[in-house]
Amino acid sequence: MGSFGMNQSNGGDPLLDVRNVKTYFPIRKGLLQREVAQVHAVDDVTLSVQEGETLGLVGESGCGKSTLGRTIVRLLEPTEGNVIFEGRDISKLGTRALRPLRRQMQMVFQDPYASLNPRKRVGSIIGTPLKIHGVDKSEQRQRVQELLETVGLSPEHYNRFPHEFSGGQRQRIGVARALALHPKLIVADEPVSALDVSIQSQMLNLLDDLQKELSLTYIFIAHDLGVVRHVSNRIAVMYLGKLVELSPAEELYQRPIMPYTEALLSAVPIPDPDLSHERERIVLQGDVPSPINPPSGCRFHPRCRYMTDICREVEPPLTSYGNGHLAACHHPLNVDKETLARATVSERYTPAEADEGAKPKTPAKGEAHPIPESG
Amino acid sequence: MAERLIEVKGLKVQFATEDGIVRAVDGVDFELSRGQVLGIVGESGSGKSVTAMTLLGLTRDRNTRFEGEVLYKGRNVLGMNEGELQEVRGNEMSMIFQDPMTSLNPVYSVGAQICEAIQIHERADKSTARRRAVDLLKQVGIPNADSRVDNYPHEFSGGMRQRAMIAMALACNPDVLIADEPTTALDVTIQAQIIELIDRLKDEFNSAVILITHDLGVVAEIADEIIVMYAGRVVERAQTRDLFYDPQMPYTWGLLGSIPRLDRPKQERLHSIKGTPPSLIRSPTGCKFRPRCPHAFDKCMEEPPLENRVETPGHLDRCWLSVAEKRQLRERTLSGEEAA
Amino acid sequence: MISFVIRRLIGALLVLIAVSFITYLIFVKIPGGDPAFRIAGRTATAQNIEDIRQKLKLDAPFYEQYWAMMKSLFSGSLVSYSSQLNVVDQIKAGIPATFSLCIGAAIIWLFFGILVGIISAVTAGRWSDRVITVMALIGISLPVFWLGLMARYLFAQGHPFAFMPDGGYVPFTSNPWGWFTHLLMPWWVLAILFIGFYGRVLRSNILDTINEDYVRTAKAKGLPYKRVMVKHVLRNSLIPIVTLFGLDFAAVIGGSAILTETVFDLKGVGWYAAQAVQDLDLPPIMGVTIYATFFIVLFSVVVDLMYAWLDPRIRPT
Amino acid sequence: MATESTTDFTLDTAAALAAAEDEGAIEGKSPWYLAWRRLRRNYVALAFLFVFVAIVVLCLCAPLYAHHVAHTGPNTGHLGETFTRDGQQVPIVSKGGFQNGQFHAGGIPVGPQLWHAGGKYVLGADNQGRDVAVRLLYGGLNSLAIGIGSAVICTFFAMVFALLAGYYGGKTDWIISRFFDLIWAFPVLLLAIALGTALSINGFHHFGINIKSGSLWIPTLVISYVLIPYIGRPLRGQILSLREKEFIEAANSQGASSLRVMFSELLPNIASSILVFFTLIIANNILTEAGLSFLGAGVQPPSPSWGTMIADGQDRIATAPWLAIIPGIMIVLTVLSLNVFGDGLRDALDPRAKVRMEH
Amino acid sequence: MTKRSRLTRVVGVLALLAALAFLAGCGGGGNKSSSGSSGGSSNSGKTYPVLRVIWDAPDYMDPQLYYTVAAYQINNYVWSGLLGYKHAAGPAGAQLVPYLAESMPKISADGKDLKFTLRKNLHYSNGAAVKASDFKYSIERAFKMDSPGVGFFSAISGVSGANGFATTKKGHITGIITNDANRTIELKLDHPEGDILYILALEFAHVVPSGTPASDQSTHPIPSTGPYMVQSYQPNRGFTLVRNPHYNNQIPTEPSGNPDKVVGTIITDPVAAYQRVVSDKADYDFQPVPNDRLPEAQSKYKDQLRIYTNANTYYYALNNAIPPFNNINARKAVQMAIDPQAIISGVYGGLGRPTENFLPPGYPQYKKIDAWHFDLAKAKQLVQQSGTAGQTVDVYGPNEDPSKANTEYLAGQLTKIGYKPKLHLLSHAVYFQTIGNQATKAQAMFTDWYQDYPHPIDWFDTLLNGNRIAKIHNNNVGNVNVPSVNKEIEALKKITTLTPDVNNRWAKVDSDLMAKYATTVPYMNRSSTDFFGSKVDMSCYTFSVVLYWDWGLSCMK
Repeated sequence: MGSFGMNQSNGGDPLLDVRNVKTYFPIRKGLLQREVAQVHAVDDVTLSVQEGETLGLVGESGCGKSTLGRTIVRLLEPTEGNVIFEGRDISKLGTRALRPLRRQMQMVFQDPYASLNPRKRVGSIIGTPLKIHGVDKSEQRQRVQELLETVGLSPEHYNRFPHEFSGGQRQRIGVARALALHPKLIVADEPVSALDVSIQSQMLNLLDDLQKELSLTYIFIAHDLGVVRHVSNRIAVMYLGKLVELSPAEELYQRPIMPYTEALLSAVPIPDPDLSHERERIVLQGDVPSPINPPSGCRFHPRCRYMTDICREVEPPLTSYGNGHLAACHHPLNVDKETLARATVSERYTPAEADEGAKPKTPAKGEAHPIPESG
Repeated sequence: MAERLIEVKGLKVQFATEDGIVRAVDGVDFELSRGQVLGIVGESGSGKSVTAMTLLGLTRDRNTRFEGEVLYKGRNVLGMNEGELQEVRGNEMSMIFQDPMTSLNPVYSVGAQICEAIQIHERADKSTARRRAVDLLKQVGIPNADSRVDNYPHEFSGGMRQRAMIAMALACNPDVLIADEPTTALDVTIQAQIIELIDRLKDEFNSAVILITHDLGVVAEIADEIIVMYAGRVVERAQTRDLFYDPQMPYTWGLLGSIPRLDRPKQERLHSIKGTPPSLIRSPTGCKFRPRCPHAFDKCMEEPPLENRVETPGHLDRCWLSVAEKRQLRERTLSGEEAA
Repeated sequence: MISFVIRRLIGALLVLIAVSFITYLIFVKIPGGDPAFRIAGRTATAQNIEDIRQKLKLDAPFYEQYWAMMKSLFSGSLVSYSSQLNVVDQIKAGIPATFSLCIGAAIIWLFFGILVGIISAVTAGRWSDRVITVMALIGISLPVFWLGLMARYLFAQGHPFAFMPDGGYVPFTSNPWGWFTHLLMPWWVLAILFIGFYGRVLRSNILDTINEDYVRTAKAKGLPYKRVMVKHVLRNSLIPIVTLFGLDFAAVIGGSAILTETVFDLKGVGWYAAQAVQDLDLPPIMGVTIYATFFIVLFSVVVDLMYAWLDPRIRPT
Repeated sequence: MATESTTDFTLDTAAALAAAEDEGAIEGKSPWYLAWRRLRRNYVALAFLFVFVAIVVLCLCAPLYAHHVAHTGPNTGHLGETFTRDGQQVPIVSKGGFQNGQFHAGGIPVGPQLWHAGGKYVLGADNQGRDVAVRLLYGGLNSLAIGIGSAVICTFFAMVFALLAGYYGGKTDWIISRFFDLIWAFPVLLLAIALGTALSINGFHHFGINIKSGSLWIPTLVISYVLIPYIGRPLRGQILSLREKEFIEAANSQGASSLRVMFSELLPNIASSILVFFTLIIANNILTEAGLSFLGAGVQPPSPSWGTMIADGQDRIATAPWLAIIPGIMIVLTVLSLNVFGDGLRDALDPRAKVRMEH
Repeated sequence: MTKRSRLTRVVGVLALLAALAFLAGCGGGGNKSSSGSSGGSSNSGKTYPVLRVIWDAPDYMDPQLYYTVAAYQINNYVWSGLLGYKHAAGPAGAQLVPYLAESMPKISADGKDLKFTLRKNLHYSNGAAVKASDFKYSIERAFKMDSPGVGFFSAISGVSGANGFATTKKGHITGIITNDANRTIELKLDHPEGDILYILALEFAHVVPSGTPASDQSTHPIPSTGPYMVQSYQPNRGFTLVRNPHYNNQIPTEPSGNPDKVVGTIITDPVAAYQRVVSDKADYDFQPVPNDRLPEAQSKYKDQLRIYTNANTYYYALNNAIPPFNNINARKAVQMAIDPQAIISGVYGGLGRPTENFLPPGYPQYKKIDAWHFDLAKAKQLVQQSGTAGQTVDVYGPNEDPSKANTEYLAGQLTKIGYKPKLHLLSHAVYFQTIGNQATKAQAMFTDWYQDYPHPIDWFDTLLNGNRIAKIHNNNVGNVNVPSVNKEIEALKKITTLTPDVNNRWAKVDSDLMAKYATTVPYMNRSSTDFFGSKVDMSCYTFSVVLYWDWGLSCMK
């Protein structure tokens, strides 16, 4: 997939531009259903996705990655901020206005069981988007059968029901449905995490092939960094609704800057007993705090092993360390003094209130290599 | 040699269902000794969970048939009556399950559910049991265990619930801890915590562990021995290092090859096992893996026995390919070069 | 918790107002004749009727009439159109019979319903389960008034098998044994439907719960079968039964026992309601409706609280 | 009734089956087909379905029976008349009164004649000399018409309300839920009786709807109205949980309109529940109708219904017990057959579903 | 289900024959108070501790309000008026005797002034003395309470008219002058009224203490003057009467009663009521024995069963004003389509006597009519002749048995002769006001009449006089309007002396309306039952035309 790697710098208008998006869910209580609090599911995230690239979105459950995905395809309306797709702000469009755009963006869901209507035949499930968007009836069947073949199923399966398929096959049906209208962008929300490893790889290969054949753009949401790395050109790490690191894929694995990323990487199991024994595991303590009442300052500070006072008080801005690598941390890892000096607070990716003064000053001691290299 | 705790001999478990007889476990043998960690690996439907539950007699049902023996310290679990089984369960062998949310009773506090086992098995009084429950929660790393002991499961996060499950399983110092996909429903970060916890507690409690998973990566670090199951059968069995560094069964290669490796440069393509697991009602003839195996040949129409075919003793597999052929073929699979 | 209760009570009050208003509209909009004529009798003079009309404000706009009626109802001075008996007093007079009937029946149906449910769930698939299932289904298929008639006919009315007293209510205070014997048939007649229904609901709840993961956990802990069944399976299976019971009990207290009371000539609130409806006598209908709604609403609050108490997951904060 | 499947381990039976299926099979087995396959094996449920169908067919034959066998109408009284049995004239209702100053009790109708009277009074006569068998069949027609009619209306509205409430949520849901609450808070039977009685006087003539008093529409509508929340609530609950399913999100993300989501995605998923509810609510409605008619708030005389027949018969239970017993047995049989079949249907449609009418 | 057994609306049930005696004797005088007859006051040795009766629900237990038999029959031993009826079996029981009054009143020659004197030492059951002014208070109270009985008092001076007490309810009725010291009561009438003494015997004129609230006191028993007092009353459930401790035989003309206590249980379900008595849980069943149990009662408990027929007529009213029954042939057809014997047997279990007269038998004006014979074929033919065949007929009736079945019978017969009846069955609570409203346009309906007072006027003028047709509250529900007969009724109304000639003229009115013009279809005088427990000594059974079963005279074996 490397051949498709898009360099951040070579610009051009991005396919998708997410600007300072916040998606909050109100918590209502009482007889009058007053809003008493908000879940800060996505809290001021800025991203862009170039055509043809795959952006990986990782983080623990509850970090807002799925919400961001749903906000991007406008299953949710952002509370604030803009989602710009092909230069058009779609963040406030109504159902009707969105309909034509739906052809361009599709979603693949996590649960292969819940994402297919159990009462409909496969043909009808995949054919529905065609029907909605007025594709001729005679064409529909043919197109559905093509799609079935595309995702590695037999066209003969046209009249079967979802319950007659295994998990992996169902996920293929989900992909076929997403592809029905030749979308440009596919948001895949944990498409493989409910599958066995052996089936996971089938799916990953399939998605890979499809990208090549159909020049698709993916936003790939997952909690497994191994999987993300395999498919992504760039990776965004989220924590408690915030974007904390954004980096070209390989760079992230070799040189994580944010301690959270480091911890995530070190948690990925390695199917190699010797290496597993050798490597240093950073086991994060505790769980992700509540997004209703996120911690002050750096949201990761209560679990961070490099935490100092400033982390508790000041929210670190996303800082660009060059080469398209951004991170929000007061104590960046794997960064030497010079890089640090050159680093700039990224204007585009940073909340308005942050300025150059909030730029990190002290690198964390020691170099982290969460991933040992085997031969 | 450490004390032999469990010995499974020719275990078969069959369920009668509306659609026919499901041969969920179809001939499984293994042994487990004190201090040992045994990994059982396989896809869904490979019979690994059924095997584990059968060890505790949890699959007993009117529609279930058993063959073979499950010996716990020489006593056949399959032949025990309910009372004897209850003595073994929780007390000598205990189990943690995949989904900690549904595996804890929502209407009792976590503490009460831990105390329950203690009170039953150790005839401890309420306050003793409670004190022990708090200790256990501390041991599994639950902060403020004194107060959290009275919380209900829904007030715990997923990781904490699984810790509570572990505390409950360890409440009576069991000899054997069976963990059935304990991390599948959890985030990777939490998964790491839990695996580490099991590894640590195994030593503290001087237990043996059976760890069931579909992800070989999970067991690589802590297992001593690994059993790979496919369609109800053991297809490969070896010491952990042997299995990882000298896997004999094409299915095992498939499993290993399908994991995206962070420790290696990014592969162009992942290996994957084509097709889907076979029906347990009408399973294929011969080698069960034959329909999905890229290396199948005529002989595979006959089922290979589970035998030691390599130099290392105790490394068993079910594949007709010669060892040399295997070693030659597998590298391509493992590196992901060979696509399905 | 307190705010939850208060909130629920305010909601209950609103429901009461709405219900009473709708009842009023039903009987004002859909005429049952001029109450003044009724009170005045067949030989009344025009003067009489005019006087009564004024007294009852029958010429006032309907909302004023409604308001007047509600005022007099809650001050306890509302009287019926057909007999001038005080509505509140009459409802109070009916309460002992209704409560005796309902509480007794509730005890029977709860006890036997749970028993039946447990037996059939534990023996699921076996002959005893089949027999119980058939019995339960027959139970829920019996029209209660017909069952009552048959019971009276067979057991009370000079028939060869007659051994029960026939109909009527004997106050507990005047004759406890008479109270008991007179209520025995009505209790069972009212309870049978519920026994069948609860038995079936509990059976399927238990069978669902048995398959829950936490029951497997309990077994894996080595708990004895009985303890697993009682503490884990039954306890969780009974939660929906509690809700069901609360609502059913309220409904029965609040007038669902009309048929049973009528068939057995038990002069309870349901009987009074039936009379009132037959006489198209608005004041008692209003009174009984509000009484019944009060219980239904009250019990739905109680059920919510019970539910919260039994199931920590939905405990309001 | 169906065998309870207690084995539910991690094995994915469906996948196992799918893999075992002949790859060439083109036509998928729909959930309806699978349900039918399960139902086919449930002989008890089928037997009771047959009973129900037989009852319906019998009742539909009422006019034929009345005309060609009994030679009388359902409301035709024969007081003071006689009929021929085995060549003898027998009074249909026994004579009573004062003769020579002596009082003689009378008014006892003839009992079931079976076939001794050539098809007349097969099940006896009532106190007005009407043929019970004829009334029973016509009464069945009325009871079934009300039961099924109100079930259709009730289920339809419950479905629409549930779909609207469940799909739109928010304010729509709030309003519909409060509407359900309100009906729920009413003492149901009392409300039904009150409405039935009040309407039976002058009928209903508001909002451009004109229903005459004595019309079968009155009990039908009253019953459907008061029972709407009983189906509406559980359906709403189901839709709320279905709405959370990803396939609904998928439909939304494809730009499906609300109507499409409601009718093409949600409805098929509650269809089996609706079907089960429908079966069970017919049973329930027949019982309710009988209760209302018994209290005089349902079917209005002289039209028979099983409930009114019992009400009429209760005064004659000592001298003519068949008057109350026979219609009662018909109700039990009909309701039981529906209940058993409904139960089987539920087991077949969704063996693990919690389709259950809140009582 | 309630069984309203006695549809009897009884406003002062006056006895037929007594009235005749009165009318014959023509006012004034009155006999000396007769010493007790059969039971009389000589009750020594026949007293017994308790009488357990099953009763129907009384409408009120307040003398100024109640007007049903259920209330009247039990309370005639509780409250008393100035005059009352002699407690005697049969027709003798219709004789008026002085109760609270010392003697029958002195009546002025013009009949407009009546003078009473109260007996000495009269006390209420609470011990208070009975004052003459209490009488005045009681009458005024009836007005203040809008009692249904106030119409009877319209002849008293100061009642009627714009400033009369009936309208203003202020001040006092000027026509009643009382003197507590002398115990005298003087009654002034605007015009002479032949039945005024009977009106004074009505419960509405019973004396209650001054100051008794002018609202229904049913549940707060008013102190009584008779031998018993109400100890407790729970509406719809029961009542208990006990002896009046201050009675001291203060009304010698009234028996002091045999039971020391009467425990009444109100059971409206006739089957349950009957069953109670059969199982000896009660001594008397007020409810009619249900048809269903009549055969059993008649055979098994023959000695405990008594059957009586009082002055009533059950008839179908046909709306003479609108088609089809403005056509005489149509009406005749109905006459012929009705088989009284069939109704009596099928609907009333035999408890009734067929009739074709409007007046009940026993009236001196009664002359048996024999004009109609049940003949369906002929009836059908008449309908064809009348040209009304196939028309719809709105048939009205009450919605409870037996009236319901009765109405269904009518509808059935109408069908048989070629009409299309549409049945409307209504709650008794609204039945009469509905059919009494011209807007209802009822065409054929069930109705009955129990005499208010024993005079043909109460029948023909009240029910069938075309001049009295009203828009609402119409008692002539059939809109019977035969001008010649109307004229005759108006003429007869003015004649106070009932000579045989006058009686014959009344009889002609009956036969004209029933036979010649076939305006109305009478078919039955209904009978009813008294049913007793096995312990009751039936030799003491006293049935009077006014009081029905005289329970005070009952005794036990």
